[in-house]
Amino acid sequence: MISTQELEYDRAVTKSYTELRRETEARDRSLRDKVMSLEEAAALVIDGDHVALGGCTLSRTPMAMVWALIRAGKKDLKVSRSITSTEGDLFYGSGASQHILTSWFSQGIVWGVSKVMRHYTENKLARFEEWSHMAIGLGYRAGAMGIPFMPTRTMMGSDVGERVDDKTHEMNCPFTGDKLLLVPALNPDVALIHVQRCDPHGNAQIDGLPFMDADIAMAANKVILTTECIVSNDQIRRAPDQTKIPFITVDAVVEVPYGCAPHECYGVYEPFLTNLDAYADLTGKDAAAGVAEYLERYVHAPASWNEYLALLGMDNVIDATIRGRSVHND
Amino acid sequence: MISTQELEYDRAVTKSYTELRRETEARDRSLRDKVMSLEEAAALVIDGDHVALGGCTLSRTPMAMVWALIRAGKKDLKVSRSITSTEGDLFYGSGASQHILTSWFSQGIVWGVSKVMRHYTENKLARFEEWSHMAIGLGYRAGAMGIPFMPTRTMMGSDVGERVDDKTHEMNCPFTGDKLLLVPALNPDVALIHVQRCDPHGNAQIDGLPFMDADIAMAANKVILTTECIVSNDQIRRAPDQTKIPFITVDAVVEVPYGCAPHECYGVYEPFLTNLDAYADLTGKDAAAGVAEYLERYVHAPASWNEYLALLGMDNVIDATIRGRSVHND
Amino acid sequence: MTDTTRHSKSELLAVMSSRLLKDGDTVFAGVGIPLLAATLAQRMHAPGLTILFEGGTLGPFVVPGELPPSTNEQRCTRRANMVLSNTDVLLLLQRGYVDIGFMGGAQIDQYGNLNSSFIGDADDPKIRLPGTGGGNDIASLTKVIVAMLHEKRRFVENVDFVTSTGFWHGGSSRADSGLTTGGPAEVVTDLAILGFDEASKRMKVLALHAGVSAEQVRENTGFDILFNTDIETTETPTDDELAVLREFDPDRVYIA
Amino acid sequence: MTDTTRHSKSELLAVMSSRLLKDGDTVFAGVGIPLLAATLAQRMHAPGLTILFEGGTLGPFVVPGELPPSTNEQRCTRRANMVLSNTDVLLLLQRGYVDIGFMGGAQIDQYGNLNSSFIGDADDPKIRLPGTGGGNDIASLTKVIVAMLHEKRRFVENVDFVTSTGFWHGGSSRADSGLTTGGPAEVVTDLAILGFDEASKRMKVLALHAGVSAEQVRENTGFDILFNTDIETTETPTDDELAVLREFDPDRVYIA
Repeated sequence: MISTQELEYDRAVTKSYTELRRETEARDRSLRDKVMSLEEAAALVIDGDHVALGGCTLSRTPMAMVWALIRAGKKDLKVSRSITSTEGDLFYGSGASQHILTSWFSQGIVWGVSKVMRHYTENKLARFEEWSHMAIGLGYRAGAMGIPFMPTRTMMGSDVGERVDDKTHEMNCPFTGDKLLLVPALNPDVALIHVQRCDPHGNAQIDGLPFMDADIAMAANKVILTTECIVSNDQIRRAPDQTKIPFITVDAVVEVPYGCAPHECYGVYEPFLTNLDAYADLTGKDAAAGVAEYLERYVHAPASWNEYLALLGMDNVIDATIRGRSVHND
Repeated sequence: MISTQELEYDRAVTKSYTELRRETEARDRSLRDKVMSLEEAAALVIDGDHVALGGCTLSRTPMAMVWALIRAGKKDLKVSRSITSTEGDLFYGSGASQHILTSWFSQGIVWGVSKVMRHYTENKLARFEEWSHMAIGLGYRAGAMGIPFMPTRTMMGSDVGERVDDKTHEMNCPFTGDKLLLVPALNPDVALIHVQRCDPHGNAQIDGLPFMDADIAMAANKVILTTECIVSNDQIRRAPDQTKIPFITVDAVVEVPYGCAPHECYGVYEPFLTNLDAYADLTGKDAAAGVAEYLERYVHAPASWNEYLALLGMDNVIDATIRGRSVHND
Repeated sequence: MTDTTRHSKSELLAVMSSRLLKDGDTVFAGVGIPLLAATLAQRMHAPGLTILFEGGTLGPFVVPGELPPSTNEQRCTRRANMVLSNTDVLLLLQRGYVDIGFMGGAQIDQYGNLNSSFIGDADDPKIRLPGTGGGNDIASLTKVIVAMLHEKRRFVENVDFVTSTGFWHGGSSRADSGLTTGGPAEVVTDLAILGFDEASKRMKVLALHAGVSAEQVRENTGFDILFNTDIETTETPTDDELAVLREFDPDRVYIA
Repeated sequence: MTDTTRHSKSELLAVMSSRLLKDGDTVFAGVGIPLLAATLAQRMHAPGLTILFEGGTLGPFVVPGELPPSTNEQRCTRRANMVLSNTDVLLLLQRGYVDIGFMGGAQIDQYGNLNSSFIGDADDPKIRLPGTGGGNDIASLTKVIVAMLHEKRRFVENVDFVTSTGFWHGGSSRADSGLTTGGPAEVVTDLAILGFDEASKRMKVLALHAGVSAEQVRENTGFDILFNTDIETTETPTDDELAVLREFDPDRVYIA
């Protein structure tokens, strides 16, 4: 059942400017080496935190950090993401989170509606707080800009809007008289973001679809980067146009090749389809038992992330890699 | 003297959503070849238009279009730019604009306060409407996002804010109680933007400092691109990460090598310092006569933009080019 | 009956939808029928049609046989003109740069409201569906074409939950709620092309596909549907149209 | 008197300002004394200090002898960690990612308000100055250090026009106006280091440079300036500090 603690959390969703500035000022935002292990980074996340995930659906999902948080036994996380795929199932199934704020939640269109999401929400074991895709993006953007809300013209006149209307306000524009919806800022406690490359300070470069990651990093009170590859600060300085997340926002850098598996990382690997099909089969038969079995076998049993990758299988790793690189061959 | 027409313009600075959408819908936003001459592009600008300029101070100034607008005898333009340099002098001096909205207006720090700006404003021949740098950026951003204002925490408790308080509103945030300033959206009639490269449809790629150009393009009702180089659509599609302005916002593409001269274009040429020093000397002695002489000699007399470049001098062109390329040699 | 020997229902939806798209349009499209229809339109009569994907892609090329599996993965970016954040591509809707939002739907009602969130009571649902994604944003901010199969369980009097707003409670209620632009333009089904009554905003039949009777439409609609005074009959899909669809989806993933 | 045989007034400003910057700080700096001070701090005691330029640069390397001429041209981006739009770099102030805004000024008053817009009446000015640029944003949103020459015409009771807000009309008026964070921390001049009285927010002398008397400060200040109970004396610039400044500005463009 859903705890009252979470409901209280929601009432205070928008931080006052004084609190936002105080939190930011208290951080060590200095230029320093932030490289650490998955386990060390997981220790930066506190039970009850609002954790925002970068990427979207099957793309640049910070899966290795999700995996590490579950292994570390985190609880009561409030998770937000633009669109949620199998990582949401794992949060529900492990009990690490009973509250996901997202716009769409299922493994992916081709696999139909997630049986795990259905099991947990229909049985009221967990909340799926639904906002429109753009409203979530505007919440992160307001948070990134240091303002308490973003005015918008979406989500009015709908049940999606009415269902969260205790968290929004409507106003008449003092300039034009237009009716506007004010979407509250999202300032996550922690952002988990996976990138193609970053330096040890956390200057991160992202190739391909940028999703909401830059805004999430700027909005959050703590940023954990996982990266396919740590590069020198000199490499970053050779292409400052490509830097999407500045080091001043970053608290941890973890080098995790294939850190999104079985999801994709643009230009590096496409989704591990064999594994995703198997997961859909497993959870399709019995959602609760299926996700529990998956968690035991793939999250808890392996001694390390590399051992997890070995369970996914070398053939699948190489196949996903060949397909991933195909964007450079068109 | 400043006309009352301009004052009326200001009162209606923020477009209603209905008007904004109607204007955008009425445009031909289709995929088509938009390549034309400077003169043809100048004809798209109508007397009285609000014209926003991309770039900042001496960087990526759309000088060739400014030059073409003055030659075409445009009048009553309301000009906006983040920071305004010598192009602002030329607008005032030519009479093309008597109203510039900007945050800082002079040739550049090393040349001191612009004598031309002083002459025209102190003698009330033209208006310099001063907003903070960020407030201008937020105005363009609100315009780009299709919202009528952007909330912010700057420009309160200052004479800069009080001097334009007929154009802003204050509100208490319904979420936090914080006092906020609402900066009105800027939706220019025309944006003039200079880029390193774009295709004939107007998909534009920008290297180096991006300034406010992407927001200005998205906010405007018409976009005129000048470009160092027209490239094929295939070239654009090889690096979609680098596209900063999508063709759907663009109405004209003009290929003008050295289109920012005597200002700079990142990676291509640095400012033409000899010319800028000479301009400062000329206008420093007698602002009105100096700018008139400059306009006659450099704007009206040459038969073409290339002839204008020839007046700047081959030595200066090559010198600026060598310095411009130096960013690739560090 | 429509001629099911020449084409599938999905193919009929894709062809009929594609004909509603105009050259030069900018179309927000999901994968499946919307993307196939947009791609078909590009090949047949609208070479300058631009596709937007919710994941952040502007103007991708779709390669025959390589339809992307969703709108948010790298396959959607093949030779695109631009990639941008989801927030920024969705903001194109709000700014007014999108001509058509092209959506599918699980459930639609007499006012064109779409449901993709809950079957049953939202507080105690029979089925929790995946949710709005960008559907609510598209439906709130631009003109929408919906393509879906014409079945009584899908065409209901009032949807269980309004995920993506059509004409809300009818009349001027959509605009009154704050949604002053956009709204459902046409609904394309395997039986008919539907529009909406100007004043009441209730759904009405504009055209029937060849061989379909008004009775058939009534039988497959869960509410009292209006009929235009002049009901046209659509042209059947041409061989060229069907050939293009099959070229793009050779494995018949979406057109089966 | 300060020892003008060893260093210029500008060098004194740069040295004294640099000592106020801490390792790890993120500093919004204009060209001239602010940039020289930040660069000197990096070399002397704050190797991890990060510089931001208003034109959109985060963490550039300043090369000795190649000081950029302004904050908005390509020379400011030499080997930077990131380039971003002016709007986004200024938003770092609002979000709280900037520790110190480092400004020069033409005119300052007893409450630390700065004027860079008008000399005389704004509606009929004697001199129209270039304006705020990002000065108003920096002063509104973060802690500010001001470096300027100590002259009576610059240190006035009330500035003609408040371009960049200090403590506005004193007391709690800054916060009451909506500016709940930031504000002037220190003012560094060629005579003294100045701060502000906790309650009244009026300017007060914290320290004098070696050889400077309280009387000299009074004579060069256009309003009744407060003095701290303990007035310290600053350490004179070291040979190392001066050598670094002269290495970065060998042509003495800014330190003459």
